[in-house]
Amino acid sequence: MERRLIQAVGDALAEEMRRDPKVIVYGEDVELSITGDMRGLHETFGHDRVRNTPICEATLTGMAVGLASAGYRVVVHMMFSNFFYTGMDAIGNQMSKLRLMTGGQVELPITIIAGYGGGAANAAQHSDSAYPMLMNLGGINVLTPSTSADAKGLLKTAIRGRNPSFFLEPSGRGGDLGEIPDGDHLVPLGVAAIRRVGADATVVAIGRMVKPALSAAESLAEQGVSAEVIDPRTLVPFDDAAVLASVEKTGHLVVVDEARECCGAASQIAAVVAEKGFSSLKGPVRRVTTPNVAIPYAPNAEARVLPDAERITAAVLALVGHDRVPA
Amino acid sequence: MERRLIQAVGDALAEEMRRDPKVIVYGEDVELSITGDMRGLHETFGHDRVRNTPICEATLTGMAVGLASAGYRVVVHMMFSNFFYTGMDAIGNQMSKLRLMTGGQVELPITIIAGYGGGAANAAQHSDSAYPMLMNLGGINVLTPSTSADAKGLLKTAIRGRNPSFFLEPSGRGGDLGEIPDGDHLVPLGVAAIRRVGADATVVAIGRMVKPALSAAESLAEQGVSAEVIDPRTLVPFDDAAVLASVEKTGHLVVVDEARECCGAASQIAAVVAEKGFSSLKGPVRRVTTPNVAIPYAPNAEARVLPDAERITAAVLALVGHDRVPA
Amino acid sequence: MTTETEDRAPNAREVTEPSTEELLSLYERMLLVRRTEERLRDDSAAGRLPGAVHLYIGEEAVAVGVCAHLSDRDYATSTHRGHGHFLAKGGDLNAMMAEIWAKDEGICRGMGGSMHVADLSKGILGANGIVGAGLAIATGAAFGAKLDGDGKVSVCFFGDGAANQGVLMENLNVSTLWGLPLVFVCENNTFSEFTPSREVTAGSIADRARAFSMPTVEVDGNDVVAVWRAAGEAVDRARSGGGPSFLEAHTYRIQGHFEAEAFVLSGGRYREDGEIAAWREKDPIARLGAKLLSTGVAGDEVLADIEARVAGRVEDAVRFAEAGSPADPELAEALMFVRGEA
Amino acid sequence: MTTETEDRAPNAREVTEPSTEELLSLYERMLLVRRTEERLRDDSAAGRLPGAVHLYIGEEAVAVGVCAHLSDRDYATSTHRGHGHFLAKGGDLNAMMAEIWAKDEGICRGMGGSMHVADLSKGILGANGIVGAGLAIATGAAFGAKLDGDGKVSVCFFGDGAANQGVLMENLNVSTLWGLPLVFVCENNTFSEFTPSREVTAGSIADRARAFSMPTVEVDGNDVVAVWRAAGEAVDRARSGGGPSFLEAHTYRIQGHFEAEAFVLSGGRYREDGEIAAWREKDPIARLGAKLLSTGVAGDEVLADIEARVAGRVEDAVRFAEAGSPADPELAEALMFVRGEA
Ligand SMILES: Cc1ncc(C[n+]2csc(CCOP(=O)(O)OP(=O)(O)O)c2C)c(N)n1
Ligand SMILES: Cc1ncc(C[n+]2csc(CCOP(=O)(O)OP(=O)(O)O)c2C)c(N)n1
Ligand SMILES: [Mg+2]
Ligand SMILES: [Mg+2]
Repeated sequence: MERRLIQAVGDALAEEMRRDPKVIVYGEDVELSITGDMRGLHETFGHDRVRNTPICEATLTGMAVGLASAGYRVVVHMMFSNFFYTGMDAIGNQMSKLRLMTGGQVELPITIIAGYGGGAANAAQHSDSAYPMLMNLGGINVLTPSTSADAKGLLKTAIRGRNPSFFLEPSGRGGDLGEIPDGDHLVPLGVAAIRRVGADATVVAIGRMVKPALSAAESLAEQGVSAEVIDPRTLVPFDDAAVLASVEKTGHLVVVDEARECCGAASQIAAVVAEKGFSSLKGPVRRVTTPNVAIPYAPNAEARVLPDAERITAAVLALVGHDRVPA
Repeated sequence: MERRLIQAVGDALAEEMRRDPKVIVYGEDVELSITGDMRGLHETFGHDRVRNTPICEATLTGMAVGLASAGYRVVVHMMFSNFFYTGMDAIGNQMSKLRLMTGGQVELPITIIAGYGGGAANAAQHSDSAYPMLMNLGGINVLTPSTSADAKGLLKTAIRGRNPSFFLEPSGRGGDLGEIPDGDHLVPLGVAAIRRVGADATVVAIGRMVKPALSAAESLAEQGVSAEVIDPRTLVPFDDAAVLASVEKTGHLVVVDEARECCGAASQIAAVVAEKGFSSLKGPVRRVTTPNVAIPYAPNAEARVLPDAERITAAVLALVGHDRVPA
Repeated sequence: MTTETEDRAPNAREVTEPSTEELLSLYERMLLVRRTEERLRDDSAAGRLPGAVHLYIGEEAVAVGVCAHLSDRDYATSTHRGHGHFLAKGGDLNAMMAEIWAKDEGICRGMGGSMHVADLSKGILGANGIVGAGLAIATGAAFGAKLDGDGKVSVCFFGDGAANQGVLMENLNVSTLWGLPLVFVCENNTFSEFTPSREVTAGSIADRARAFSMPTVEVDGNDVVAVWRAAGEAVDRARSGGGPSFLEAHTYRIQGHFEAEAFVLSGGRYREDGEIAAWREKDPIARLGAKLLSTGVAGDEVLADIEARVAGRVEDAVRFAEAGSPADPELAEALMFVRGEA
Repeated sequence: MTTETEDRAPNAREVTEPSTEELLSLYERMLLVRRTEERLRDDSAAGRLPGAVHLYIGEEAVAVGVCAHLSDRDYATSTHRGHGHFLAKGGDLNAMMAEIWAKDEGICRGMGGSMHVADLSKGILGANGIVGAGLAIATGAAFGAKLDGDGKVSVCFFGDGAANQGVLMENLNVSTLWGLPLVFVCENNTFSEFTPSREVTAGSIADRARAFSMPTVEVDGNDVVAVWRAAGEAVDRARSGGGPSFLEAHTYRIQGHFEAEAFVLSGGRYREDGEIAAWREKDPIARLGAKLLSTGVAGDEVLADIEARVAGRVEDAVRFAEAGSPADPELAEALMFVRGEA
C-alpha cells in the first residue's frame, strides 16, 4: 500500500491503539490534528484516548511520566521539536533518568512525536532539529524515519516498547508516497538500512537528509564515484556495526545531518568511526550539517545553511579525491 | 593571590559589579549564596543588584533576555546545570536565537552561572554536565574553567562581553587553591591553555577533568609516555588550532569529558580532529567520558561511570601502543 | 464576555475620555493594521509570502487601545500574531512588510519573518513564535525599567492559550513581589489554534491574576475606547510606581489560526460560520467608525480620507517590500554573535 | 497561619474523627518518621551517609495525616524532602535506609539515594530532586487512575517554594478541566532553602487554587488530626469522582534545608533561634501525645511501648542497611533501558 509519511504515522497509531487499549494519545490540537498525522483518531477512539490539552509543554512531558507509571502507553504529540525546550525539564530530569534512579522499578513506555527541521521558512523557533540534546541524555530512544514504511514500523515498535522514545518526523511536508508492507509491519530499533550500495564512500544520512544524499549519490555515480548511502533509522540505539562495516569497505565517511554541527548527531557518528573504524579510514571524515546558527527565515538564507545534495556531493568528491584521480 | 575557584568567581563578580553599575545578579538564594560563590555580594551591592528570586527557572532565563534587552548586563545563578532543563525554553528558543532573528538588533550580555558534574553522591538530578546541549544551540558561549585564575578571568570577560555565556563551575567543591594574577585579570574566550607539554599523545581535558588528566600524565611519564594536556577553557568558542597543532605533533588524541559520550563535547572535538587533523593521526581517537547513563547515587557506582586518571592512562597507553613498543 | 469589571484600581488617575484627535488616531491605527493584514492575507493566499502568517483581523482594538498610551521608550512583547502590536507600537510599516517578504530591508533583515517582527529602537522586543515566551521577557524589561527609575513601562501581549503556560503564574508572582511597571494584556480570542478556549481553560483567566491581588480588569476587546480607558489606568499605575496590572480583553479571531489553515484542515471544522458572522457585527473598526459618525466627531469625508491615506501607505509598503533586495544569506553565520567580542 | 478555612466541599462525606486505633497509628507513624530522621541527622553529621539528606522533622503530621487515607493502589509523588512521605505511604523502612546507605538492598538498589526513594509497588512514584516536578507526574498518574475508573487517587506533595513554579498553575488547570482524582498538598514550611517564603511568594498559595474554583482548605500542618480530617474529605471527593482538591498545610522546617547547611552557610543566618524554639512548642508529635494522654486514649505505658517499638525498628533498619552489600556498579549501564526491548 502506498502512503505518505504522515499517513503511515496515523496508520501506526490506529493499529496500536486498536491492539492495546492502554495506548493513550494527547497533545495540543491532536483532535483536529494540525500536522495531519493524527487525523481521524479522535473520532475513532474518543476523548479518553485522544485528547486535546492546554498549551503547557512542561506538564505534558511530566504527565507522560505519571501516566506511564500508572500502567499506560503514552503517546504525546509535541508539534515541533523546538517545543522540547519548553517541556525539557521532565525530559532531561525525569523521563531519561527515572528508570535508573528507581533501581529499575519504573518502566516508561512513552512515545513523543514531533516534527523537526527546516525548509519551509518557518524561522528559527520552528525549524530546529533538536535531537542531539536528547541523544546526550541517555535513556531515550531517538527515531528518525525517512520512509513511510519505516515511519510506520518504527513507531509501532516504539509504542509497543517499554522505554521512552522520541519519534521525529520531517516538519509539515507529509512526506513522499512510499510503499508499506501489509500486515503488522514492525521495524526494529538499532538496525540501519542501506539505501544504496556503493564502494567508494559511505554516506550516513539522517532522516530528511536521506533524499538529498540519494540524489547526491546519483550525480556522483555519473561522475564515476560509487557512494553507499546508509540510513541509520534510529540514532539511539545506533547501528555502529552497519556503519563500520560500510566504512571498512569504502574507506571514506561523510555524515549528513540536519542538526547543527557542534555536538550534533554527525559529531557522534564521526567520533564513533574515528574511534572504532580508524584503521579503515583512507581520509578524513566529513560532516555535512547545518552550521551553528539559528535557522533564518528568508528562503535563500535558509537554503544556504541546510545541507543539500550539492554540499554532499562536494564533500564526497573532496574525500575520494584523496585516493583516486578522476577518470 | 591564592584563591579557591568559588572565591575567584566572587572576586570577578565584585570587580565587574563595581566597574559597571549595569551588572545585575539574581537567582534562587543568591543573597546567602548556597554555593558560596556569591558570598557577601548582597551586603555590598544591595537588593537592586543582587536579588533572591522565587523558584521559577523558566522565568529566570526568560527575564534575563528582557533585562538584557533593556540595557543591563545580567548574571543569573542557576545552582546546578540540571536546572538548565527546567529553564531551557528561553535558552533554546530565545537567548541563543534572538540576535539572528532580530537581524542583529538585539545584544544579550547574559552570563549564566551553574555548577555541573558528579563526584559528590548528589545523584542523577544534580550531577549532569549539561553543556553539550548548549553547545549544539549555536549563539551561546560555553566556559569551563579549571583553575581559579581562569574562573576569574573568563567570568570577567563574559560579563563584559556582548553575547550570552554559560559559566560552568565544578559543583560544590570550591575547588583547589590557585594563584590569580593581580590587577584586572581577563582571559579571552577561545584560547586553550597547554597545561603540560608532551610529545607522544594529546589529552584534551575539559573543566574538572584537567586534574585527573594531569595526574594521568604524571603516571604516564613514569611509564615513559609523554602526554600533552590541553585545557580548552571554553568549548564555544573552541580553540581548534591549539588542539590540531598538538595532534600534529603527537599523532594521538584522547578527549576527556565528564559529559556523557553520545553527542558530548568529546564527540565534537573528536569529530573536528577526524575532519581537520586526520593526516596527523597515527591511530584512532579516544573519548574518555561518562557513558550514556544517568549518574547513580552510590559512590562506587558513580566512580565507575565518571572518567578518572586510571581510565585516561589506559586510553593513552592503548593508543601509543599503536606506534611504540614499551621500553 | 463583554462586561467591564474593575476590581481594584489603586493609584488610578481620573478616568478620562479620548480627545477627538485621539479617537481619529485610534481609528486610523486600527485601519492601518486591518488593511495591512488584508493585504497579507491576499498575498499569502497567492503564494507570494515565504512563511506562515497569523493574522490579527478583528482584534485590532486591543493592540491599538493599549499602545496609544506608550512611547518609544516603553517596552512591549508580542506573540506569533504580532503585526498589530508592531504597528500599534509605532513600528515601521515598510520595514515590516520587507521583513515578511524576506528582504534585506526588512526590520530583521529577513532573518525573522512574520512571526518575529521586532524593532528595538521602538521598544518592540519582538513577536515570538513560542507561546508564552513574551511573558518573562516583558518582566525582565520591566525589571530594567524599574531599576532605571524613569517611568518606563513594559507591556506583555499574550493569548488565552498562552495563559495556560505556567510562566504566566511565575510572572504574576515575580512582578507583584517586585512591584514592576508591567501591564499584562491577555487577548482572549476564544481559540488556541483550533481548540476552543473553554475546552482547555479552567475558570476565568482574569481570576488567575486576582489570586495575586493584582489590579485586574476585563474589557470588551472589540471596543477600542474601553480598551484605551482600561489600559490608560494600568499604564498610569505602572508609570507612577503602582506595580503591575492585568487586562483581559475579550475578542475574537476572525481569520483562521494561520492563513494556510483551510488547506491544513482539509475540511476539518472547529467553529460555525454563524459565530464568525456574529463577531463580524462587533467589528471594532466599524464600531468606532459608526460612533465617530453618529457623535459628529468625524464626517464621511474624514473617514474616507483616512481610508485613502491608509490604502496609500499599504500600497507603498508592498511596493517597498517587493522592490527590496533579497536577504543576505551570509548573515546567518555573521550575526549569531556580536563579533570581536566575548 | 493555623486557621482551618474550608471554602467549598462538594461531595464531601460527613466529617468524622479518627478512631482510637487510628489515633495511635497516626502517632506511631509520625514517631517512626521522626526517629528515623533523627538517626539520619546523626549519621549524616558523623559522615556515614554518602549524599545530602533533607529532613522533614517538624512536618510529620502532613504526610502522616494525608497518607492515612491512602492504600497501596493510590499514587503519591514527593519532594527532595521525601522520607516522611515514603514511610507514611507504607514504604519499607529497611529498604529506605539501605538506599540511603547506598546498598544493593536499597529500595532503588542504591541508584537513587535519599532524594529519590520510590516504591512503585506501594504507589510511591518517587521523591524528586527537581522542585515542582512531582506535580505533573501526579497529574499523569491521576489521569491514569481516572481512566482505570476504579476509585484510585493520586496525591502530590510539594513545598511552598515549589508553589512558585509555573507547573503548579498548569496542573491546577489540567486537573480541574479533566476532573482528575488528585489532591494537591502544599507543605508551607515558610522557607525555600534559606529564603523566607514571604520574600518570594506573592499573595496566598491557597488563593492560586481558589482561582480555579478548586475546593481548597488551609490547615494547621502541625495538627495531625486537622490534616487527617481535611485530607479525608479531599481524598473522598477524589475517589468519588468529585475531582481535584487543594490543601495548604502551614508548618515549619525545624532542621536546616539540608544537613550540611551549617557548614555551607559558614555563619550566614536567615532565621532566629527563637523562631525555631517557638515552633518546637508546636511539635506535632508532642501535641498528639499530650492529647492522647489528656483524653485518656492512651496512658504513658502505651506511648512508651510505641516509642520502644519504633526505636527497635529504626535500630533494625540501620543494622540492615549497614549489613547490606555495596551497590552494584554495573547497574548504571544495565538499567538505563529495559533490555531486549525497544
Ligand atoms: C511553546 C509552544 N507551544 C505550542 C505552539 C504552537 N502554537 C502556536 S499558536 C498556538 C495557539 C496560541 O493560542 P493563543 O495564545 O490563544 O493565541 P492566538 O493564536 O489565539 O492569538 C499554539 C498552540 C507554540 N508556538 N509554542
Ligand atoms: C528546579 C529546581 N530548582 C532549584 C532547586 C534547588 N532547591 C532544592 S530545594 C529548594 C527549595 C524548595 O523549597 P520548598 O519547595 O518550599 O520545599 P522545602 O525544602 O521547604 O521542603 C531549592 C530551591 C531544585 N532542586 N530544583
Ligand atoms: Mg487565542
Ligand atoms: Mg518550603
